[in-house]
Amino acid sequence: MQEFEPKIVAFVCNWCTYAGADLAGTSRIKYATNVRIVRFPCTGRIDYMLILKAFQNGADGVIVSGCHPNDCHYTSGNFHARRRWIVFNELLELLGFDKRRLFFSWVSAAEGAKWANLVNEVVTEVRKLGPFNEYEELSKINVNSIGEICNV
Amino acid sequence: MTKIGYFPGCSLNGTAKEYDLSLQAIARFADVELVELADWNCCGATAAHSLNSTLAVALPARNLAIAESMGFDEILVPCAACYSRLAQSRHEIKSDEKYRTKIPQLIEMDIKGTANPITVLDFINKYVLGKLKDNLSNKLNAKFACYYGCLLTRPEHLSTIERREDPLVMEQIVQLVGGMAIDWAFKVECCGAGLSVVRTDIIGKLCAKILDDANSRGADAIVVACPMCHSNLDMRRNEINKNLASANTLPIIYITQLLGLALGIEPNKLGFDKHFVSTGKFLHKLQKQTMEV
Amino acid sequence: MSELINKIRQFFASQTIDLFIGYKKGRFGEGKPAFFTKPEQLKELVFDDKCIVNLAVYLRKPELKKFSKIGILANFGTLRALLQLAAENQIVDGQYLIFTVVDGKVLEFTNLKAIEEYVSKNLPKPNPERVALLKEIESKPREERWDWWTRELSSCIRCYACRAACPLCYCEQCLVECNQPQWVEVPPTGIGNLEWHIVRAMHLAGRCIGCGECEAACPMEIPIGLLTQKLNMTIISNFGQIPGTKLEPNYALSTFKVDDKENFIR
Amino acid sequence: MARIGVFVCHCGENISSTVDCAKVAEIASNYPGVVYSIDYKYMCSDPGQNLIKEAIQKHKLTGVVVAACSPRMHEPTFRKATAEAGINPYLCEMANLREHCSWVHFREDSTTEKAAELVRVLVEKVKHNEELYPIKVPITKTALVIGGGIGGIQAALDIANSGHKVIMVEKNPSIGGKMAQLSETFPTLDCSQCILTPRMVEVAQHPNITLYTYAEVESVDGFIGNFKVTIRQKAKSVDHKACTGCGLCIEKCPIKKIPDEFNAGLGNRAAIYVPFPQAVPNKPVIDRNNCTYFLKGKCGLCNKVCPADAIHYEQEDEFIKVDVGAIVAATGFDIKHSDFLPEYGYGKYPDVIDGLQFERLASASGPTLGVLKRPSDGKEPESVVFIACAGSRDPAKGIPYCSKICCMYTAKHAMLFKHKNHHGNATVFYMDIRAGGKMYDEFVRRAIEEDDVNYIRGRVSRIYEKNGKLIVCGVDTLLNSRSVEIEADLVVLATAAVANSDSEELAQKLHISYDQYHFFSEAHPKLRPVETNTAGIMLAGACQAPKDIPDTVSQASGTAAKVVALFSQDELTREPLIAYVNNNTCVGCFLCQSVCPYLAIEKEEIRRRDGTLVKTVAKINPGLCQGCGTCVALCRSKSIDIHGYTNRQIYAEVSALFNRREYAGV
Amino acid sequence: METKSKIEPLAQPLKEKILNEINEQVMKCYQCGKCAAGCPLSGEMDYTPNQILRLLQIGDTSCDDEVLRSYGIWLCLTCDTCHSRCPQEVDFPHIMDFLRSESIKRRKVHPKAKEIIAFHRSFLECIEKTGRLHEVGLIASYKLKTFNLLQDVDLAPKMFAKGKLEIFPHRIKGKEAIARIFEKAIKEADND
Repeated sequence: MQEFEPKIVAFVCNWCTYAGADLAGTSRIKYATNVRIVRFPCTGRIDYMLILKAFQNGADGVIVSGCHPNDCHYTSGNFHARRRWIVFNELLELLGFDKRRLFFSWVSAAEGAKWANLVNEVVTEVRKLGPFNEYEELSKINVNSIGEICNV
Repeated sequence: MTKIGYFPGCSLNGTAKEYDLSLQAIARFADVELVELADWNCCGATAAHSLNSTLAVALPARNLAIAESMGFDEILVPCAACYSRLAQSRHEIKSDEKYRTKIPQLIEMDIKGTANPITVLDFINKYVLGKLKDNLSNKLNAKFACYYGCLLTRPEHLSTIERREDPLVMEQIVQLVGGMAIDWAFKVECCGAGLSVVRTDIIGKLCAKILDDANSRGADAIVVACPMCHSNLDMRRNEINKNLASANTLPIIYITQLLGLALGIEPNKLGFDKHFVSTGKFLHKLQKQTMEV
Repeated sequence: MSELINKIRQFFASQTIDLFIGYKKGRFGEGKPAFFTKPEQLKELVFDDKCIVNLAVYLRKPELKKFSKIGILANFGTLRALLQLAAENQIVDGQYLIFTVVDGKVLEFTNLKAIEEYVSKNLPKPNPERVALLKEIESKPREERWDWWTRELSSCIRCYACRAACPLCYCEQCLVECNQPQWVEVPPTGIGNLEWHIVRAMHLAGRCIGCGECEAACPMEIPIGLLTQKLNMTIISNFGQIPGTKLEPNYALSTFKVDDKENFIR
Repeated sequence: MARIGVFVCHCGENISSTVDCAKVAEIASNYPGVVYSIDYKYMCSDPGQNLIKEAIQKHKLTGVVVAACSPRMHEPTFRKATAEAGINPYLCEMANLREHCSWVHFREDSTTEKAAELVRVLVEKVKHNEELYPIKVPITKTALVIGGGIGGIQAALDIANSGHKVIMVEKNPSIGGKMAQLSETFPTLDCSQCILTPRMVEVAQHPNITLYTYAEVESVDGFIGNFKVTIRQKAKSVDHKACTGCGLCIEKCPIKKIPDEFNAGLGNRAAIYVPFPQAVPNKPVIDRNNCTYFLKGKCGLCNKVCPADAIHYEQEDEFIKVDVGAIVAATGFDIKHSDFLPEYGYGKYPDVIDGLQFERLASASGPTLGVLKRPSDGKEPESVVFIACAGSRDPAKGIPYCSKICCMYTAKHAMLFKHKNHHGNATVFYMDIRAGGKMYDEFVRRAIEEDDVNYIRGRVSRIYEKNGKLIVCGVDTLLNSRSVEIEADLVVLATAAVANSDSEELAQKLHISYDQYHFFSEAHPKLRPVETNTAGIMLAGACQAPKDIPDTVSQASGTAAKVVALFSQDELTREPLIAYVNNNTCVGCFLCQSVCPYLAIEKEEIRRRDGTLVKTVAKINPGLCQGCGTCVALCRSKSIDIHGYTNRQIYAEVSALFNRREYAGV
Repeated sequence: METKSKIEPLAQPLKEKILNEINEQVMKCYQCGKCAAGCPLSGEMDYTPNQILRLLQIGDTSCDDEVLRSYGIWLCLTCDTCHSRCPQEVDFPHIMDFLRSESIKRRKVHPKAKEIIAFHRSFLECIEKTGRLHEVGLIASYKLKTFNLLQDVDLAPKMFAKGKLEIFPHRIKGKEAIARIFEKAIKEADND
């Protein structure tokens, strides 16, 4: 049987992590092909709904990455993002969402190697977890089940 | 009455009996019961950590475990050297996974690290000073050189003392009892500690510098809070004087003895007769000045 | 009660207010929101611990625009909602005359500043039963939590009663009504329901005043209040901000500290 | 209907060696909406660009996806080509097949698959791209220089001499900075004040320079070319227009024992004072924290004696609003003080002093008129110990960096001492001698060889006082770490150079970044060393990192050149990738306001034709918005969106990520 | 008793062992000498603390050998002055403890240090037997080990007179437990 190849989405900011991924390229550091980068101006722009949408669209893992604290091109977008993530994380935790599939990271424009390592780590970890069936099954729960529950 | 754990350590049973006597007297005054840890053992001292790192953690750990089993979250460890070993052991167990699993097997007891060793200075600050002001019966009108040595101020992660190059905790106590604390240069220098027996010559040299500086700045006595410092400075005077132009007669007294005097406890109940270097002249001077007041 | 009614009568008489929002006895003995425009209606006015509906929810209704000054009989949740609404620029100070009754004594607030002082002094402790319930849920293994919540949420029929009952869900176009793009699936599917309740909780994080109206309004009895409660606890413990206690905006998610925790970030 | 063209670049072999470009082009041709798809060897070459232009015209394309290198590399190139073909340049997007794909993966099927998916994502995005037009903003050709030390002075003069207006703000009562405090300067030993004071006067008299001393920057809004700065003019309590600078008030002031900042605490000054004789402006201010009139409400002696009636106790802090196009931060540095080195008794023993105090002792205008006298008893020292790296290169004390200037000034100090006392003993404890610079190493050698300064390699462990001498305990690591104890009369510590205590606050006002030591960060350590990451704000001198005078002056001139280059244009063109508000759905909660780092979110009142207020909504100031999009993600009702990264664009991208669902339907 | 010294190949430089086993970075030392300047005993040492660190930094067999055979490592009082003032935060006393046990393990103890070890051993033996330190027993055992029979004879009578010496040791109840701690700890050290 073929090994499971996880689908990974990376939401990155233009100034640090996108540039860091560019640097990994110019340095010819090899990493897994599983990742698809979506470019944002800043981590502050990254809406948590988009993370959910990525999972809904079949992502097995999502990376969210931007500038290190104090490095933000817009001075504070990453700080605001970090707060949002803290809250979002707690909500996912309570819901029992499989947070092992959601990765937050700071990767600077100088950290090409860190980016490559991050992708490889994420791919390895998510590969171990297998496909995100839990979330897929969610779309199968529909109105019909309401009836059952109401009858109980 | 508050009860706290008490780890006297080997010295307070032997060479530092006056420390034990005066400490117990102070504790009685402060209405704190010092409950000796049941069947405690030696902390291993320099010997253990010089030769075997596991032993150096395990021996103190047994005492910590005993304190825990007796339900204490505080252990008074009057000897600065023992304190250092107990606190280090607790630190290792709390921070190092390796020891966390290994030590309980070695000592055949559970240990969580909930019992916190405290020094005699912590003890005085927490339990004694608050009650002191209204009960002072003597004003100790003399000059004191407060000597901390090494292990009360170092290493940083075990010490509760601020300003470790120029601590003032003991000075503040001295001032509270009416004494004058001199500013001097050797308060945190080492007395030679563990080399007491093997290289008495080194003790002589190091202690000579300490005594000389205190003497030349006009101290009437040196105040200590560690039996190791005390025994080196007090008992090794012959060896020390070999390094000095003239024999030094400064008495070395424990901070607890000092507090005892201030509270009006009789000197021989505080073990002043047990000193090698005579304390007579010093006590006499104090008495005279107290009477004059 | 008569003291209060007399007072309000006087305010009507002096034309200080032209609308009074309070409660009257409902069919099941519950406090039912009531709108009084004439002093003689006031005999129906009640206020007891069954008056739990958060009346602040009406303040942004267009129907209220024609009234110049409004009196409100507020329970504690309503007081906090008023503060939060003011902090969010939704109500104007001075337009309301607010009353509450504590231990039979009528308290009157002529401005919101007075409410701010009162609320900050009388903040209740979180309901221990709810906290314990949260703890219990949190202590379950992740998979169990996931199953439990997906089962609970699958009964959601997306009636949006939770939204209607919430004094702070006042957007003119809710996110669920956005279809360019369609952020939340409209039919009550598993994913759509999860998304809706995540959106609701996130939108109220740092704003929810904890009145519990959302959960009380839910016809399917889904414990959705737990979600907002959890996020509020997170915000209080991490950022020290308590919604509905300050007149000035102090929204935890639009400020930051350089040393906010980041142990989850690689 | 969307008509998208896809252009897959081989980048020579950079992409095609691991990605099957022809296959990517072929797959892309089947994506919905794609009407043209082709691969080519070098898309950025002239023929490549022509290929795109022709296709745009021939196929009436409504969107272009160039699958090539990183958009950070060639996005401007392809957008320009798109514009030249007659459609809006913002209808062109790039898929990053090189940096994010071909260079980081091996040649295998998954690499080509990924490339095709990256193209698909951008095709979906570009369907939602809108026509955008660059924003043009005018430039106010006035520069604000913060700090009146040698860095600020040099920058201000260079800019002013190029014909532009300069506003200089200095927080002290006089300009001159640290350099004015120095006695002599290395490596030439020329008198610091002799070379500095003419420059100070030039600043004061320059027609293009407006000088605010005893003033601070209160707030900064706006953006490059259009900053709005509020300056707090602290109350001087003296009307400088009326004051003649006669000095009578200073003479009569009864409060004379205030430690003198200019003399590093070694002298005293009055409560009304001019910091030093050559101060610019040479007129006094009242130090309200120490003035009896302000503390107790009586005295008023200065007022009584002033012949010009210039004392104005009732003066209040004034706020001056200025518009500037560029800002130069030249706020300098400070040195670590007092309890920082307890083992050296710094802050405890009066004869353990820092380098700046030594400068004042050695200065002819200093408190001892240039005679080296030690602070404790005024004795002239016979033996002086200088300790380099006192706090620098000391991670344990939180300062791991080298303070850069100490090696040189320590050598200078030792020399100055030896010149004043030929028979005295000068000892320098050092770790390394860092004397890179023109004539620098020669200078240190001269101290050692000609002036017989005893350099000992080793760090001092402690210093204590005994019988009026300072006992310095060190070792000579070049002599088997033999211990060295020196009895000194005076010890001079080359304490660490650190950022000003208020530098963090200023950086936050300026919205510029700073490092962990609170020095301001340059935009690029090598290629943009004088600019900050915030456009229009530049740096000069030691506010960026410890620097000596030549380095500071060079950087200041560099910064001035940057400012002048900016002012050579009349307007700036900015990318239109900024946020905007949907008035229909915005409920005006304004929770977004504080999230904006640029304060670009304003309030807008929506009124009916009859003037009645419908509602107040958020409005983005297009001049201020820099396009981070943090407000977009915060807005609950999705009433804010951002050009270039709109909700629809990104949603489309996310939906198109994997070939699993119907991605076209947004 | 001790057998002839084993010739053991030093597969791993000491500095790596120090890093792996006690997590101290020898390479942090930049040779400023502040430790030696503050050390109360650096005058007595053959190698001062910074010199020992330098030898360790070089990391070849002969330098490591010099360190383990040095007298300096046995003089260290663990007073922590060096560590508390070290700008690079090298915990030298911690390294010293490691070097001492390594020196014994590899049988490279400096001849002059044998007395110090004898004292430590006597001390530990005393604890092993009784659980606590017994000064008379300690001194007697130490004298037997070193033949320094006259050491401190002047102090003893005075100490008796002051009631500071007990002739008979106090044996704690848990002395078997103590003995087992010793047994296990020593066994573990031998296995390293």
